[in-house]
Amino acid sequence: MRTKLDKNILWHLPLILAVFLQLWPIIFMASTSFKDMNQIFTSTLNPLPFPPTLNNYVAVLEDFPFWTYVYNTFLIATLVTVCKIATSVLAAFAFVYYEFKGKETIFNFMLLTFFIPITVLIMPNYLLMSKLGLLNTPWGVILPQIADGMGIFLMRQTIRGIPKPLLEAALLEGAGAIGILTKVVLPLIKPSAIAVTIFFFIHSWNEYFWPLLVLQDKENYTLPLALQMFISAEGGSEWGIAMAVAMLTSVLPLLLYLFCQKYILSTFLQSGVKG
Amino acid sequence: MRTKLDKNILWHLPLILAVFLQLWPIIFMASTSFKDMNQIFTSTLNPLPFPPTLNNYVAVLEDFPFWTYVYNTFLIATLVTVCKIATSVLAAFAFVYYEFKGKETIFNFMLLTFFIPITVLIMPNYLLMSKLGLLNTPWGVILPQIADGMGIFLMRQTIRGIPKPLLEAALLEGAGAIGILTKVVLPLIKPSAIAVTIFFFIHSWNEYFWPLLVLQDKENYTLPLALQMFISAEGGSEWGIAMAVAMLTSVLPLLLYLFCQKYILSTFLQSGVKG
Amino acid sequence: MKNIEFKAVKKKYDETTVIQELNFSIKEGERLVLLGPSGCGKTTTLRMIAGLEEISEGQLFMGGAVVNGVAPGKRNIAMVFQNYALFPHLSVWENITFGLKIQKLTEQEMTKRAKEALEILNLTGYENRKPKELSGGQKQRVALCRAIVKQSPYFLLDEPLSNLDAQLRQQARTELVKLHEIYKPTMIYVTHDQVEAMTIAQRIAIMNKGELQQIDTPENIYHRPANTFVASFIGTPPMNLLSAHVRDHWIFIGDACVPLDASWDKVIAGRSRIILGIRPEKCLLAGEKPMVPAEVSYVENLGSQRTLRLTLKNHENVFVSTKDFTQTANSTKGFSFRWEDVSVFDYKTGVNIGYPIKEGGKNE
Amino acid sequence: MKNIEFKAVKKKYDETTVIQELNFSIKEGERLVLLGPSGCGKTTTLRMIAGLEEISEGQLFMGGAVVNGVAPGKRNIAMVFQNYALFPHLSVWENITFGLKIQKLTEQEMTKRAKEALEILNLTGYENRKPKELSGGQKQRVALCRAIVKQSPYFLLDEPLSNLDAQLRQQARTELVKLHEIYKPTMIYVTHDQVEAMTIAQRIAIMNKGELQQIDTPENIYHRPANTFVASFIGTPPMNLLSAHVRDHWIFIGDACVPLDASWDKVIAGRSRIILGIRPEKCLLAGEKPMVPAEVSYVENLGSQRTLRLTLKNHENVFVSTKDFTQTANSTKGFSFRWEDVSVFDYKTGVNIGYPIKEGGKNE
Repeated sequence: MRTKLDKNILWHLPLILAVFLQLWPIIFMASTSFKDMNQIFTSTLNPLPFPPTLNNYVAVLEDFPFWTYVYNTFLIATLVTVCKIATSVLAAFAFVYYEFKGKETIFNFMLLTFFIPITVLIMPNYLLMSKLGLLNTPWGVILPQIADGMGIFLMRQTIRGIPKPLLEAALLEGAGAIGILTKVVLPLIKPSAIAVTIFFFIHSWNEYFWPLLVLQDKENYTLPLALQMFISAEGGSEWGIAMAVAMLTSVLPLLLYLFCQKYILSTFLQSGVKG
Repeated sequence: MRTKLDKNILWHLPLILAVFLQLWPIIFMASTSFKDMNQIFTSTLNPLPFPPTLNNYVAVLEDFPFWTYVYNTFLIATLVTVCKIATSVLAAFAFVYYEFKGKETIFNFMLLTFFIPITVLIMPNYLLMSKLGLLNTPWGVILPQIADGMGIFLMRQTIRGIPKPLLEAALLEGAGAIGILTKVVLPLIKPSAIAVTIFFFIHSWNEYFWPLLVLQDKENYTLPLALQMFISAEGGSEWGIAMAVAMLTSVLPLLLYLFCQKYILSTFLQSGVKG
Repeated sequence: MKNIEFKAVKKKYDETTVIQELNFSIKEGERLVLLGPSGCGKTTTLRMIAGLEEISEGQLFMGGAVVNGVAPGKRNIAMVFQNYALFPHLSVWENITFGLKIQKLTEQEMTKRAKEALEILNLTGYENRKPKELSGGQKQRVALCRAIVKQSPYFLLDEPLSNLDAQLRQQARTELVKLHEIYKPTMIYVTHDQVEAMTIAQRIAIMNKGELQQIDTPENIYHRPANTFVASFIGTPPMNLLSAHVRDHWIFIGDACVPLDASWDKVIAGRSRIILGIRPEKCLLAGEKPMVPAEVSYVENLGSQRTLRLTLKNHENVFVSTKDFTQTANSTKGFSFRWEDVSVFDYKTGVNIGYPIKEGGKNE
Repeated sequence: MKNIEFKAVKKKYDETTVIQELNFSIKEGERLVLLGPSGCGKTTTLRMIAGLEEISEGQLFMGGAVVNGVAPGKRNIAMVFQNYALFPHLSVWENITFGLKIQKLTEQEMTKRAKEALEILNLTGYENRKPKELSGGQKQRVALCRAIVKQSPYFLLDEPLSNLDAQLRQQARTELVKLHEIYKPTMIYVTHDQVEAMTIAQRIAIMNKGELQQIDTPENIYHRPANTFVASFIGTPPMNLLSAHVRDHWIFIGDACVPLDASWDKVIAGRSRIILGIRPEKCLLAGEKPMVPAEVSYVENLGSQRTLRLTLKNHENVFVSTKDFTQTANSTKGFSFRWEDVSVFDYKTGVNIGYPIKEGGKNE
């Protein structure tokens, strides 16, 4: 609507409220991480650090096995992401390209899992990993995550967005299923596949609950678990350091998001491929 | 592709794997909840209970303040849902209908929060609730959740999906912003709004982490917290009962999903409104 | 006076100017068609009248008053959109009375107007249907209906027939004209279809690249195009445009040398090169002694008529439409024309240089 | 023999039959146009030939062999899709050679064919462009190019011109025919546009509601329609269809009584009611003593011609196209026709009952 806009402030209230509630934790985190102990105690809700200090970051990098956690997190996130994107694309292509009985039913049933509490889902997987002897190893974290319903769903949507005549043209030119997948489908869904890959990576990087159950030894911890150690030791004197860890934990996801914003947004927008 | 399908089984492998991994926890949960103690110990991975027993359900409903937890969960989920959908629709409409400086920037910035670990976001909110004296009350759970970035995002997408000529026609007929919102936009986005409402409700119903931090007394617990008590008391003898609680916890979200599948899917598919 | 006047109106998006500088007026109660290829600015012009696009520069007058800042809802305009823009959640009746309710008309007046409009458009009995239960033609009529119940003095239509199939379109054209005759609003109709423009308009405004090319009656637009753009935009096939040299009282087309008609002497005087425009149906196939010799290079049979492509010696093509099927392609040696059927354009600018003052026999 | 033959071919989706029962054949090297309104099954028919739709019943022969179960890639078919279906991530060159690479042609042969095709279609120099950098007309030519490099004996086109504007479409029609003349493949062309059909086809197959209505030359389709559907689908305005009573040697139209031409006696014999079909351009306006008196109720001016709507006493309408602008609407008292310009249809079934055996003067 490129039309006149009443300057009615009432309309902006929910907007401002929503934006504030979304942004407040980030601002708080960033500012606290640059505050020293005194500032935190004297003015907890004051958003600005005077003067800003890097002490918290120095403490984190010196007194804390930060890079071990980064390595653990990165290993798990990378492997999970590679597996998930591969299975998502292949399964999605099979869902779109082949006709088989009960296709829609299987697909819809698969979406069920989005709506079940994570706490419910975790128990059976925990049991399975325990039987397989994978508790307290990165593999125990990775194995139940090599396929992802949301990923299949998003990739199926994207593949369905490819105009059918493109696939039919390839078919008429004599291409088989593998040819169509590699020469037509993959190049066309690349932006969305990249977006979903990033999404998977960030999600896995940030994951807290499942690694917490599987990983018991501190040296195997991922960053979100390590971060939680500070919160549990709810002492106040650790707040600044905790927020510095939080900042460092968030840096990679945020950078990935900022650089790949375009891909991510357009995937969510289902803009798909235009012939 | 309504065309020939090679019956190449290779293509179905990722599909079958993905479906199995998605469905296995649900099947396990359902079957374990109908097993008695002996069965659980003798054949942990055996999917079928012989004979099925309702003992676990009876135990849950008799020895356990199940309805208290249902009430707590329902209260929180309902209030959170109502607030979230109201702010989402209003903010989304403002985002679409009004032109103002930095609109896109604010919007994109808001999406940032999807990509930050929940553990990071929770600390500042915890602090705020503690200052406001709302710890250990349902209000402490509800207050930070009255606006939702994802909800604003989804509603904005839906509202943008309304063909512009419809809004322009209403404008030419002399309708103002409120008229357009109530007479044109709301009726048209109803299916999506219902879907997002259900989504919010299920999400809040299933939420574990934030309520865990805020609610300390057991009588204030929500269902996922109550469920967790069984898992922590990892004794084996409680597995059947835990799964019965899990089943009961999942019943409402699953029913809601099944009944409103059409709305939910079409919202995710961004099918939107067609003129 | 419900007229509309553009005074030096411009429209810019950021740096791009999409409407150069419009100066023209639309008379009260007339049917004006804005015609042009896609991207020519015709829809933008219409939307500026409706208030859906802001005017970057200049002034727009409606009924004598400047309306640049007036909100769309305050301009008292009825508009029919290309895709009809019916509210899908409302019934036909609710769609039609949507604006009347906002205007707070009495229930009685509302019912009276709606019933009348439904009857005129043959929609009685469809009041409770939802738009999706209607055919394309019915949707289009409901959109018209919603526009006429408002009884606005201004009636804007944006390609209202483009989603109908050929048969329905023909019928809808007639209905539209009839409808206008009943209420006599000031009607502005946007289309890219020249047949629609020719048959509906009292005057046609032809636009190209954001500029007005000609505004005149369909008759004059067709027979006396203001420039070569108009000449080649109107007509299927369009007007033949032949480059010609002039020397004394002779003009040279291809390798032919044709005596210049005396009536044209004064008009062409002083020019050595001109562009000669002749409509395909005004070219006469000649078996013997054609004014311009040419070879038939292609024949299209359209059933009711044939289009022959003749190629001159200098490789220029001339299209000739003929209903006369007896003259076979083989016996055609070229074509002739009558001087009263010709338009002449400036060689460089393509602007029409005018016609002999004494009406030389132009049909009607 | 690269011909195509439909033997009792049906197409069903679940319970709905969309193609009733097709029986016809397409000759090697001919240009056949499948014409019909939207939803008539013409595209489904084309897609069955391509193998993109399965055949529910019956047999499809291509080059003498049944191809019902043959995969699309094995049928040796080239196809141009409505939206061109160019691969957006590939350059023009890669698009064109896509199929040749799969066929494992030598690099040399591939380059030779691609260059030749690019040259024919005036695309040399565009090899490295991506589809989105091309105009609509260029995209369409690339799609044609991709089809012809395959040098397939079967060439299928699904409304290939529908996304072009009017001017380009006319030009593309001519190019398409020229292209066919070079390679002479068996060409099946689907369109809903009768002008395209008339100008491109050697034979037209008209379909309606999943059934073949007529398959014949454009000439015969236009002048000798097989039934009233064909008569009213072809022509703008379509053929006038007048219900008439027959008694002895007289026929009654409206309140007029016209002597039946002797040549028609045998054909019409034994019928008391018929439908008389006359093309609008074959109706002659009459000022005095018309064969059928009627009043002018509407005039459309199309520039090159006028369409008059005459209303008979019994409220039937007759459309008359005329180039003659001297006869004014006021002086028109009705119309006349020549018996050799008439088609006659059965009153109930609408089927053409035939023509007098002695060719009575039908043009060509």
